[in-house]
Amino acid sequence: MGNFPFVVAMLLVILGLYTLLFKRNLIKLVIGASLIETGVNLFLVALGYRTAGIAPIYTYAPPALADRMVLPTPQALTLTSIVIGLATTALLLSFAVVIHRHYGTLDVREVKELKG
Amino acid sequence: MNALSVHAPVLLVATPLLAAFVVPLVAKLGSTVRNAVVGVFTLLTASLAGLVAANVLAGSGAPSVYVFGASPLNLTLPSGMHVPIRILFEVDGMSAFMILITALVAVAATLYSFSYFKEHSGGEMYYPLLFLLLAAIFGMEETGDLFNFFVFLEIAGIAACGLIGFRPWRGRSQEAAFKTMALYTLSGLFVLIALGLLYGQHGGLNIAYLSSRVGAEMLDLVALGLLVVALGMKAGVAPMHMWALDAYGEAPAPISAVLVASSQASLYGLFRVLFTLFGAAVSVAALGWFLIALSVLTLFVGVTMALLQKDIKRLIAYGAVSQIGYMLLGVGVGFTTSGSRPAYGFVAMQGGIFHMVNDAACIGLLFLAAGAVHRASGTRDLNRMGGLGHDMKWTAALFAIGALALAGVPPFNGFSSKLLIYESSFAASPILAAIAILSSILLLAVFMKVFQAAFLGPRLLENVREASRGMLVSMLMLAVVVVVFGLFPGFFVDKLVTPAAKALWLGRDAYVRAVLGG
Amino acid sequence: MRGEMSVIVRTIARITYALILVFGFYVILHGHLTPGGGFQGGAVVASGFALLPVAFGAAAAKRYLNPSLMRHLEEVGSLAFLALGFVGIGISFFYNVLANSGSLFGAAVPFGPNSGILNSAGTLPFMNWAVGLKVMTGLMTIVLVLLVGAGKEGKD
Amino acid sequence: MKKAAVFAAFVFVAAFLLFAAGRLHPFGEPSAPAMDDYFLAHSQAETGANNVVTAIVFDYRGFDTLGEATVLFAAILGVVAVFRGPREDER
Repeated sequence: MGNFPFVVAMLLVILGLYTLLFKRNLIKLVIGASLIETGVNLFLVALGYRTAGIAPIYTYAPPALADRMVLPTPQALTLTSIVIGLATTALLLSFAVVIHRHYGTLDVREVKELKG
Repeated sequence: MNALSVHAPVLLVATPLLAAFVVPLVAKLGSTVRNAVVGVFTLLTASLAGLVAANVLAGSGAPSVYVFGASPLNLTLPSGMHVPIRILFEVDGMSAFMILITALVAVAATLYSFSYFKEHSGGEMYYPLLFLLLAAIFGMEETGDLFNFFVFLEIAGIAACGLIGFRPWRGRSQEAAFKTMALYTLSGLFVLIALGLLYGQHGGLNIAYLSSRVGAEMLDLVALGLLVVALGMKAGVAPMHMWALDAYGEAPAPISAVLVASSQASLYGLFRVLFTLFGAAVSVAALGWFLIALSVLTLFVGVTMALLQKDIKRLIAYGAVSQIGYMLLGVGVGFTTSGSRPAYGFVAMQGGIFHMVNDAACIGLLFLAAGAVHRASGTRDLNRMGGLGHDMKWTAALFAIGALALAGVPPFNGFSSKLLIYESSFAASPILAAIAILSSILLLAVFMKVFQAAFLGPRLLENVREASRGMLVSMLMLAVVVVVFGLFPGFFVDKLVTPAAKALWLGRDAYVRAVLGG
Repeated sequence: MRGEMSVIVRTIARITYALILVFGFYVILHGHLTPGGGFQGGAVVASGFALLPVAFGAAAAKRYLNPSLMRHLEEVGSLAFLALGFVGIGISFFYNVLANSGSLFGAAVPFGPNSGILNSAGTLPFMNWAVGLKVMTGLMTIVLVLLVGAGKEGKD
Repeated sequence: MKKAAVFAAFVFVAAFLLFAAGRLHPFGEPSAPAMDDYFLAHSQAETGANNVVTAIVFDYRGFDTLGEATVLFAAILGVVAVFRGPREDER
C-alpha cells in the first residue's frame, strides 16, 4: 500500500459526498461540504510529500537535509483552497441561519418551496 | 503595441476588482457618487474588454500570452525549464469572443440595476458583488492556468450566491442561494481533485503544458471525467440543472442576466478542457456522442418543463437551460463529425458558438423584461397578470423581440445560429435536427402563451406603470443586438465567430506553442 | 455565547489574548522567513479577537470591535494588496520590484540554509501585511456579523 | 427512483476516486517534481524569501492569492448582505 494516504484522503471526500447527498439537515450539509474540502486539502498536501523530506523553508534548515525538501506548490495551493473553503462555509452557514429564521426548521424536506 | 494594449488582459480583471474594493468606500458619499463611480468603472471595463478582443481579433490569430511577475512579461519558460512556473493569461479568439459577450451583458445589467435597485438598501454591497462576479468571469475566460481557473470559478460562485441571496426577506431566495452554493462548492472541489490528479501525474498546472503531457491513461481520463461533470454542473446541463432554475428564478433580474454569462463561462471552460486540454488525447467521436446525448436531454427537460411553469422568471429559466442544450448540440456535432465530415463539423461549431452570444442577448433581454413586469405588477404568477401591454407598450414589444429570438424565428438572431445548428446536425443524424426544430417550435408555443397571458387581454391590474427609462434603455441595448445580429449574421460570423471556432477547433497546437515554444 | 463565561475563562482569556495577538503579528512579520505568513498570522490574530465574544459575551465584544470599521479595514487591506500587484506593472503585474534591489527589504539572500535576513524578499513582507490585515479583519467581520445575526434570531 | 439514481452516481464517483487514489504515484515519491525543484533552487535568489511557500504564494502564484483575497472579500460582502437591515417592500 504505497499510496495509502491518498486512499484515506479520498475516503474522507467520499464520506463528505455521502453527507452532502443523503443528509436532510442544512447544518449537516455544510459539514459534508467541509469534509470534502478537508479531504481534498489533505489529498493536495499528500501529493507533494517526499519521504523523509523537511518543510521547504531555508531558515535554520538542517544542512544535511536541505536538498530533500517536500514540494512547495501543493502547500501553496492548499493554503488558497483552505481560504476558499472558509469563505464558502461562512456563506453557507449564514444562508442556513436565515433559512432557519424564515421557516423555523433546518430540515430540507420542510423548507422545499422551490419545486418543479 | 503601446503599454495599455500590452497590459489590457490583466487590467480587464484588475479594473472590476479595483471597483469592487473602492465602491464600498465611496458609497459613504451618497448614492449619486456611488452610481457615478460604478458607471465609470463599468464603461472602463467594457472598453478594456473591447480593446483586448480587438487586439486578438486584429492579430495574426496566435494567442497572446501575459505572464504574471515575469521579466520580460512574455517569458513563459525560464531558461532550461520545460514547465511554465508562473501563472499566465492566454487570450485567443474564443476567449475574445466570450469577453465581448460578458462585457455586453455587464453594461446592460449595470445600467438596469441603477433603476431597479434605486429604492433598495445594500447598494454598497450589491455593486461590489456584481463587479467581483464580472472580474471572475473575465478571469475564467482569459486564464491559461488550471488552478487560477479554479480560483476564478470559486470567486464567481461565491459572488453569484451572495447576489442570489441578496434579498434576504424572501425565504425562497435564501433557499435557492444555499442550494446553488452547495452545488458550486461540490463542482469546485471536483475541479480541485481533477487538477490534483493532473498535477500529481505531470507536475504542472498550466493548461498548455498539461495539454502537451496528458495521454489516454486511466488517471488522466478520471480527471477529464471529473472536469466534465463539474463544469457541466456549473453550466446547468441536465440532469444537474436544478440549481439553475432556482438561481435564475430567485436572483434579482439583472443578476439572472449576468448568471447566464457566468454559466456560459463554465461552458467555455468545458470546451477549453475538451478541445485544448484533452484535444489530442481522447477519442473524439465517443465524447461527441456523449455531449450530444447530454444536449438532447437538456433540450428535452428545458422545453417540456417550461410548458408547465406558472412563474414567469422560472419559465424563462427553463428556456435558458434549453438554450445551453443548443450550444452543446452544436459543439457535440462538431466533435463527432470532425473526423468524417470536417466541413459540416465546422459549421456546427460555428452554430454552437454563435448561439452563445445570441442566447446571452435574448435570454438577458427576457430576464430584464420579466424583472420590469414583476416590478410593475408586483407578481410573477402568470395567472394573476394580464393586459399589461396596455400600460407597458415598450416592455411588451421588447419582450416579444426576445421571445421570438429565443424561439428561433427569423429575422432575429436566434434563427441565424439555430439554422447553422439545424443544417449541420442534419448531416450527423436527421433525428437530431428534428429534435432541435421541434424544441424550437415548442419554445415558440410556450412564449406565445406567456406573451398572451401577461401582456394581452383585458387589464387585470390597476396602477401599472411603464418601466423606468434606465431599464428600457438597457433592454433596448440588448434588443438592438438581437435584431442586428439577426439581420447581418454573415458579418458577425465572419468577424467574431469564425476566429473563435477556429481557435477552439484547430487552435490547440497554436495554444500550446504560444506557451511552450517550438 | 450571549452571556459571559465563568471567571476562570475570563481570566485566562485576559492573559492569553495579548499573547495570541503578539504571536499572530510575529507570524505575519516573519512570513517570508519562518512557517506562516499573512493568512496564517491573520487567522491567529482573528482567533485572539474571537476570544473576546466567547469569554465576555457578544455585547461586550461589540463595544471594542466595531464590525463596520472592521469591514472597511478589510477593504483597505484588499486595496493595498491589489496596489502591491500594480507596483510591478512597469514590467509585469505582480513583478517583485523590490527584491534584490538593495533598498528596503531588498537584501540579497545566499542560497541554502541560513539564519534568516528580515530585510529581504522585496514586496513579499508588504503583501504579508496587507493580507494579514485583510484576513484578521475579514474573519472578525464574519464572526461578529454571524454573532449578531444568530442573536437576532433568538429574539424572534 | 430519484434516490436510487443519486445513490448510483455516488457509488460511481466513489469508485472512481478510490481507483484514482490507488493508481497515483507511490506516496513520498513525486513523479514529476521539475517545477517544484525550480522553486526550491531559485526562490531565494529570485525573491529573497527563505520560506519557499511564501515565495510561491505571493510571487510565483501571486495572482492566485489576489483571487483568494477576493474570495474572502466576496464572502464577507455576501454574509453582511444576508444579515443586513430591516425587511423592505417586496417589490
